[in-house]
Amino acid sequence: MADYQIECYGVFKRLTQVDSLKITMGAEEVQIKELLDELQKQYPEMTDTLKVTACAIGDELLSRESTITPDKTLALIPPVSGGQ
Amino acid sequence: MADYQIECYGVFKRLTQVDSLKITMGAEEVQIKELLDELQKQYPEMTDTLKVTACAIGDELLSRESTITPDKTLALIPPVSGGQ
Amino acid sequence: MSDYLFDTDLDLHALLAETEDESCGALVIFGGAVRVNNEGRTVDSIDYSAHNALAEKTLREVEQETRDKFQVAQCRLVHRIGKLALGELSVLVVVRAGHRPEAFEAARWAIDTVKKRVPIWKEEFYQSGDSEYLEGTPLESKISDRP
Amino acid sequence: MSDYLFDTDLDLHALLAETEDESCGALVIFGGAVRVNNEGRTVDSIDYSAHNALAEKTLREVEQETRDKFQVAQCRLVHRIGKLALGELSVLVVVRAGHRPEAFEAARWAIDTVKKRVPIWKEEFYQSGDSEYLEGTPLESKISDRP
Repeated sequence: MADYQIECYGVFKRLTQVDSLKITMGAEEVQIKELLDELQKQYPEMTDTLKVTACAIGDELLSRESTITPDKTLALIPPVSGGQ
Repeated sequence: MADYQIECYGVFKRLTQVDSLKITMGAEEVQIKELLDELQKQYPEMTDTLKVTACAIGDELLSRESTITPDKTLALIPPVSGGQ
Repeated sequence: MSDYLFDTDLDLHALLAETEDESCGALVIFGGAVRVNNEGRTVDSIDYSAHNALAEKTLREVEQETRDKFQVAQCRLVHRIGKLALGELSVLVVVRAGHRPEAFEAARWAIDTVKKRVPIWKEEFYQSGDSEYLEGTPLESKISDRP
Repeated sequence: MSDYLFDTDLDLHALLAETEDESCGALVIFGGAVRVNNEGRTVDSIDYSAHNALAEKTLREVEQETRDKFQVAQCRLVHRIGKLALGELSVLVVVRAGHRPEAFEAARWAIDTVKKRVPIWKEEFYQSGDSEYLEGTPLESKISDRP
């Protein structure tokens, strides 16, 4: 069992009421998509937005096929609305 | 005989070496085009630019068919190049 | 906070000084400001938040892409973070180029691209007391493989 | 000198204060600056001169036409007169509108129109010591009846 750290941005803060979440998975390395599937089960209110969400570790955007280990933090990047 | 005042702008200052000119005409009211024809005779170096010059009295642009009297000053407006 | 994100008033003067360039005859600036009306609601303020590291990196990338794509000499982009009152500037684009056509095109492309690619979010606060996160643009890269 | 022509540095801050408008989400500014190279020659300075009365009237008209044509809330135009050094601003266009498409279009149209219609002339001074009045645009109205 391993704990994965997830950071919430934008509307995810409102949906979850927190800035970050912990998700426990059965492996020491998982695909991002597996983590998102688990997240969606635990937080069904995130479902719609997760469909249009990008994922980042540090300042790198990553494919959902990429893998992540528990020492990294996954940032959830919902649709952006900066600018004017 | 009547004296008409003419103001030079832009390249006309360089062509004539003065800011204003006096042209003597035979009538107390003339068409602007008549004045320009006389000007062109006296200052042949203005010929090319006069072809693309607009005329103003005060802040009003005027047609060359308009008339002018000696109490007004005619401004010669060569092609403009303001802005950047 | 950085050269790209600021939690205080955006400093147009500093950007103009930074981008001074005698080869440039054209300067185009775009500023985005908090508007009192949005989609029929009366806005009181907007709270901008960002993924700082990715936002800074992306702003730097968009600056470079703008210079390359439009062959303009100077492009700077800065964004405000935090709660902004009506009329305050949330974003500034400064472009300097030889001539005005490319300066206008570059500035327009830069702000359009900032809105599509930089991870910044706005929560609009209304006079009625409630607030809402505005709908945005999904980041295009990397989400084609959505579940 | 007036609200339109200035023989001192153009004051962008004053224009921004003058045009503050909470209904506007978009600000677009265009500035024209003295460029070191023009048509292969090295420029030292530019001397701008105007027919003051007609230039002021025309700048006021172009402001109003810009607001009407693009339905933008604010448009201000100012022009510098006199001898300008490299990098100095000769003209400023400030437009504020609800959204950015019309703000960009309006600012672009305004500067293009200023260059075509406002009686201002530039004499370019070169490093080589000589100077030249630049070719310009004939004022369209009233000259169709040329001799």
